[in-house]
Amino acid sequence: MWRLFLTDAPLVERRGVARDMWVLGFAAPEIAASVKAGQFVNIGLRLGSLLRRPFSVYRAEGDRIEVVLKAVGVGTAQMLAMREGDVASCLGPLGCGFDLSRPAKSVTLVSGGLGVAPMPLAVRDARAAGLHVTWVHGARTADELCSETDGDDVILATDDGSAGFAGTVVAAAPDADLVLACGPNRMLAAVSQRWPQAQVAVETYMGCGTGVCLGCAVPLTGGGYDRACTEGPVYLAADVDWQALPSHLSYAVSA
Amino acid sequence: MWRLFLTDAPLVERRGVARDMWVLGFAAPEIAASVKAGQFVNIGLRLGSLLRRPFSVYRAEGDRIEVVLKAVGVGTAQMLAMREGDVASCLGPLGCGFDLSRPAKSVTLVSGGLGVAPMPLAVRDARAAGLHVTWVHGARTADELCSETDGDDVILATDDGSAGFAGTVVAAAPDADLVLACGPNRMLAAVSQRWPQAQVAVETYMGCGTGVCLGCAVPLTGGGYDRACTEGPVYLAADVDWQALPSHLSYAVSA
Amino acid sequence: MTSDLSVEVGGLELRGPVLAASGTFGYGTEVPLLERRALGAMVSKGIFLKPRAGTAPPRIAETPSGMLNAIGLQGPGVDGLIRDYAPKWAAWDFPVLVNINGESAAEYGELSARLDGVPGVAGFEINISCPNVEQGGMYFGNDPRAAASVTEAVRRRTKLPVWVKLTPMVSDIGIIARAVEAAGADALSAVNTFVGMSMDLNAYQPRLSFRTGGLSGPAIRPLAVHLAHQAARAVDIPVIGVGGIMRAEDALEFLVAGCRAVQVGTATFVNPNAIAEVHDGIAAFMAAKGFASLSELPRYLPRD
Amino acid sequence: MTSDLSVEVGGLELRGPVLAASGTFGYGTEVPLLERRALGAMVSKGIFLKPRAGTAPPRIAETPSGMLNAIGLQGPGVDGLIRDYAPKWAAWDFPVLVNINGESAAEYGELSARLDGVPGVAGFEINISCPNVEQGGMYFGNDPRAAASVTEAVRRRTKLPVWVKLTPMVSDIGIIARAVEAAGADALSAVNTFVGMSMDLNAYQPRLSFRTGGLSGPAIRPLAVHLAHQAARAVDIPVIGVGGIMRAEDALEFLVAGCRAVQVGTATFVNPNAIAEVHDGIAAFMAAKGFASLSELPRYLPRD
Ligand SMILES: Cc1cc2nc3c(=O)[nH]c(=O)nc-3n(C[C@H](O)[C@H](O)[C@H](O)COP(=O)(O)OP(=O)(O)OC[C@H]3O[C@@H](n4cnc5c(N)ncnc54)[C@H](O)[C@@H]3O)c2cc1C
Ligand SMILES: Cc1cc2nc3c(=O)[nH]c(=O)nc-3n(C[C@H](O)[C@H](O)[C@H](O)COP(=O)(O)OP(=O)(O)OC[C@H]3O[C@@H](n4cnc5c(N)ncnc54)[C@H](O)[C@@H]3O)c2cc1C
Ligand SMILES: Cc1cc2nc3c(=O)[nH]c(=O)nc-3n(C[C@H](O)[C@H](O)[C@H](O)COP(=O)(O)O)c2cc1C
Ligand SMILES: Cc1cc2nc3c(=O)[nH]c(=O)nc-3n(C[C@H](O)[C@H](O)[C@H](O)COP(=O)(O)O)c2cc1C
Ligand code: FES
Ligand code: FES
Repeated sequence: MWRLFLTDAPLVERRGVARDMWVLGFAAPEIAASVKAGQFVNIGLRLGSLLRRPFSVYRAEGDRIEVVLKAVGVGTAQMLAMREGDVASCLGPLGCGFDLSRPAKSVTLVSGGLGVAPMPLAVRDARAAGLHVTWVHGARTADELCSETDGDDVILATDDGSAGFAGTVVAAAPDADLVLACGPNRMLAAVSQRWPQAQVAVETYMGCGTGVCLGCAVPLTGGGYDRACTEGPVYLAADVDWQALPSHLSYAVSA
Repeated sequence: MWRLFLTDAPLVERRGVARDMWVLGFAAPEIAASVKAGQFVNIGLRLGSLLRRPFSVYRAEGDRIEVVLKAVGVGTAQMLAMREGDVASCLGPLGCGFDLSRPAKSVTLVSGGLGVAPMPLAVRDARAAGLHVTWVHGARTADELCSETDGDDVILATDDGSAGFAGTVVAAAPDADLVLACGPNRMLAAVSQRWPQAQVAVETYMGCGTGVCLGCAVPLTGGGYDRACTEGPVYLAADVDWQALPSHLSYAVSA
Repeated sequence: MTSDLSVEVGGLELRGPVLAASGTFGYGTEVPLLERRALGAMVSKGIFLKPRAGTAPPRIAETPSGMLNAIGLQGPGVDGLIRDYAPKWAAWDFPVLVNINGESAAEYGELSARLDGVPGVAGFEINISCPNVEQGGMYFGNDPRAAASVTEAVRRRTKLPVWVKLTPMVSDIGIIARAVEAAGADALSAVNTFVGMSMDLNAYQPRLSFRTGGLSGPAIRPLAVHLAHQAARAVDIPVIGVGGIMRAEDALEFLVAGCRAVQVGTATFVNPNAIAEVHDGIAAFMAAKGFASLSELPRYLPRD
Repeated sequence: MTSDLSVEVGGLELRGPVLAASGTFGYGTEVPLLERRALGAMVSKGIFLKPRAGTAPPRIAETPSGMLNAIGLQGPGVDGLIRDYAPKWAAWDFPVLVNINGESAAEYGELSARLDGVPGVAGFEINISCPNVEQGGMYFGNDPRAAASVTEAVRRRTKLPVWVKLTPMVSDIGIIARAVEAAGADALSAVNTFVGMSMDLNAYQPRLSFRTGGLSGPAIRPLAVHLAHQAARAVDIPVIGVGGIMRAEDALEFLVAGCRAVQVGTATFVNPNAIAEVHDGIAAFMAAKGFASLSELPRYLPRD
């Protein structure tokens, strides 16, 4: 049985890693000590929106976890308005992470935009498993590329060609065996075309993050729905019914 | 026609004036320039409760207004958690203030607890009108007395006798002609017994503060209801039906 | 680009789709700050034939993202309204509708007859959330026959536009909507407040002296959008969405859900310029999407 | 002092008045963190006879102080429940009620018969917010006859406690409450979610794939307190208050308004320890006021 922690975590660091993209560091020792690549934390602010918001753990070091985000709505805007010392309630680690126990010599990480989020931990865990790491990272333009990509090989791609390969990460990536991917659901659908066996971290709305609300339904090719927060958020690409998975999400709480 | 201002006012000062009682200063130049004693501002915080909260203007100097408060609920607690530079939306000045144009040589201010709130401005306006000022201020205990009382004569009173007169402000006050009073509605009811012609500033719930919701009903001895935010909050003590005015108020918003 | 935000609603040409909701804008004369340039129309505080004192305080209580009110329709009665307010309205550049109330269909009818032809009165909004005293205090609003009879009583006495403000406290709002449409309503306002209660844990009593109150504000918005949408699907006359609109996006939800216009209520308490900001935000949205007029805004109104 | 928080509710002795609401606690097996010591009872996620896949995503949307959900009663059906969950419940130190659902009165009856006597199943909560497929899809919950017939169908097939979960989407909740009491209900849960809708301004469509969803959370609390109070005034069996409880004060509002116990739903999503915190807060309130047991808490239940 995994252990879950609920902790009031003070903001201890904030740094920019791309245009409008920020890393926030929180002191959350138990989560930092136990989180695996691909797992997430569910973050709530006292005066914020009612529901928590899920974020992949970006890094975990010492007593600190980091998440990476942009302001896309009320919740993320409020998080970015936090000052050092302000406290966020963190619930985690949640979900099943990437599976690096499969026999392989190398791993290819494929990330689009904010899909960088689970990758630094994936690099850590892959190295610990003795794998050669290639990280293919893409964004719309050069200034939207995350500056903290890492790995034995790093390949960058931009839609407008302003840096690296001109085109999508899926087109830019070399042939690969073990593939871990994260990014917009549309990108993941393309990943599943090329690598049906890729492990992909999907995004859905989440009510609870803990498996009790059934709000985070992921439609499966085999029929029925899984819970992204519990059976996921990492899936074999071929298992997800990409047609039925919403690609545009908005909680749209206001006032 | 009076002028009303709606302004985002940054917190510029905070100081303690009694146990748990704080003065907050906000930069709100237009309100500071036009407010009269007994008027109030309606303050809203962006992520706070839905409705604004009314506060008497305590002082106005230069481009700054001050309010005095204790944490009694969610709204006031949140205001006291503000840091310098944080912004509050201020709407004001609202309501009719004290009337100092009546023929008199001296004025007696009677305040209980947070009822100090409109008095520093009353001192200012009374002095400008050439009046001799006696201020009678009371609280439950010595450490709850506001430290910023002012006037030609100052009389203090405490319920437990730990400072000044042992008893209520109404009992402590000398005979007086022109009386301005503010404090709990129960205290004002006692004021009205002794000085039916006193001008008292009453508290009610307020929905809008601007006269449009009719939520701030003050029951009148002559029958019917007035709007505390518009015809009030200052009344002739004899005009208010103290039996019918709620003495315990609670908005009780939570979560 | 500048989009045309004018709309025709139930017999009135309005310069914009954002209206002031009854009881939240007084008689329009109260506040100097309120921005009027963007106001499509104003609905006055509800009145009865006779003056009313209203309920005892406390009259309001705040709840999460909402407020309860029990004002008790305090007001000057029709004579006071004709004397003190209508003459001012006659000079304004937007129409004013009077929100009318009664304890019997005849009383509604008489009220509209008294106001018909008074300069400054551009139309009526019938508040059917009143108890029908003749029928044992049942609400007009959740009985299709009673709602229709009130509508007819008013319709017979005036040529001015007649709107009906629907109550949400019904099992099927479509039935009431169709009944008042058939009885001659020109438009529907959906919806009035929801009945709620809040308890004081010191007094072990309701916080409001009236015990219950009407819930308004953002808390009710998803419920109001649903009811306004259901009403819009049920009738051919225009529906005006009301409930929890704080900003332009909220108003656009109602418009996309099939409403012709919207009313803003509680938001004005919080932000006296709310109506202007909602109006301007809709204009900005329309311009950004390239819609030349409100008729181009896509609506979601399946007829199944 | 320590107050006694135990209560008897509709045939069950509970160690505390704070229960887990159906659909918000899964089958009680999901989360290691959830504090169980303070749990009075758990109501399982609603099930049907047959397994159900549930609705397509998006299934939830946040609204001011609330959330909409349209899960579509995804679940394993009665066989899966008996196989996978009931055996675990049998070992727990608090009772588990099964929230039962059907498309006809007969289906509800059969479901309760299948579960009657299964170790771990301590009672039933009938969810009457389901469409009655035999009667053209009208909801059981807003027709007193249909609500009573479902209650009777279950009552006939089991000796276990039968609670009925009322829907708020009715004109007069007292009528439904009395009908199901007469049909043999041991207690009432009031209330289920309110139907709401939220529009996506990019797609010009509802945010939820099911179009509408049920509104829960603090936004509905004043409405739920009122309905639970109305139900409690209408019947003699105990009423369990549900809707928007986040902390002890909120639960106390329901208790003071006449409820015997409460259920906590959405709050558990936000704070997995919400139930324990509500329980502890009630205990602290009781102790501070000097009430030795819940029966001493003053209730506001005028019978006029
Ligand atoms: C398992 C998981 C891990 C995630 N990890 C990260 C991360 O590491 N960094 C990060 O920035 N975001 C991450 N997300 C998405 C993040 O949760 C949302 O961006 C966030 O909830 C938006 O909240 P908001 O209040 O700012 O936006 P809202 O006001 O709620 O919505 C505004 C916009 O946010 C987007 N959005 C809202 N909810 C979601 C959602 N659940 N998933 C995707 N997009 C959404 C939509 O594009 C919408 O238009 C993750 C989501 C999941 C499910
Ligand atoms: C014209 C006017 C001027 C005021 N001036 C001041 C002032 O200068 N300083 C100050 O501290 N307070 C003042 N008040 C009271 C102040 O507005 C309330 O204390 C405040 O609204 C409480 O908000 P809350 O969210 O903290 O409390 P809530 O959580 O809303 O309620 C908690 C407690 O606050 C009290 N309370 C709530 N609303 C009111 C209210 N409208 N009036 C009185 N008590 C209330 C009740 O005792 C209640 O138990 C004034 C009120 C009015 C009407
Ligand atoms: C204080 C107050 C008074 C109201 N008075 C009336 C009224 O007199 N007649 C009426 O039809 N509606 C009245 N309403 C209902 C509003 O017009 C509106 O339908 C409701 O508040 C929902 O909109 P909102 O959430 O934007 O406030 C009143 C609402 C409030 C808050
Ligand atoms: C995600 C979700 C699923 C629910 N599923 C059920 C259900 O299966 N059966 C039922 O009777 N009520 C169900 N409910 C209603 C809750 O039990 C409760 O009545 C409602 O959410 C109001 O309480 P709250 O505001 O505390 O959440 C569900 C609520 C939510 C939010
Ligand atoms: S988010 Fe609630 S079950 Fe997954
Ligand atoms: S507070 Fe709204 S009229 Fe006075």
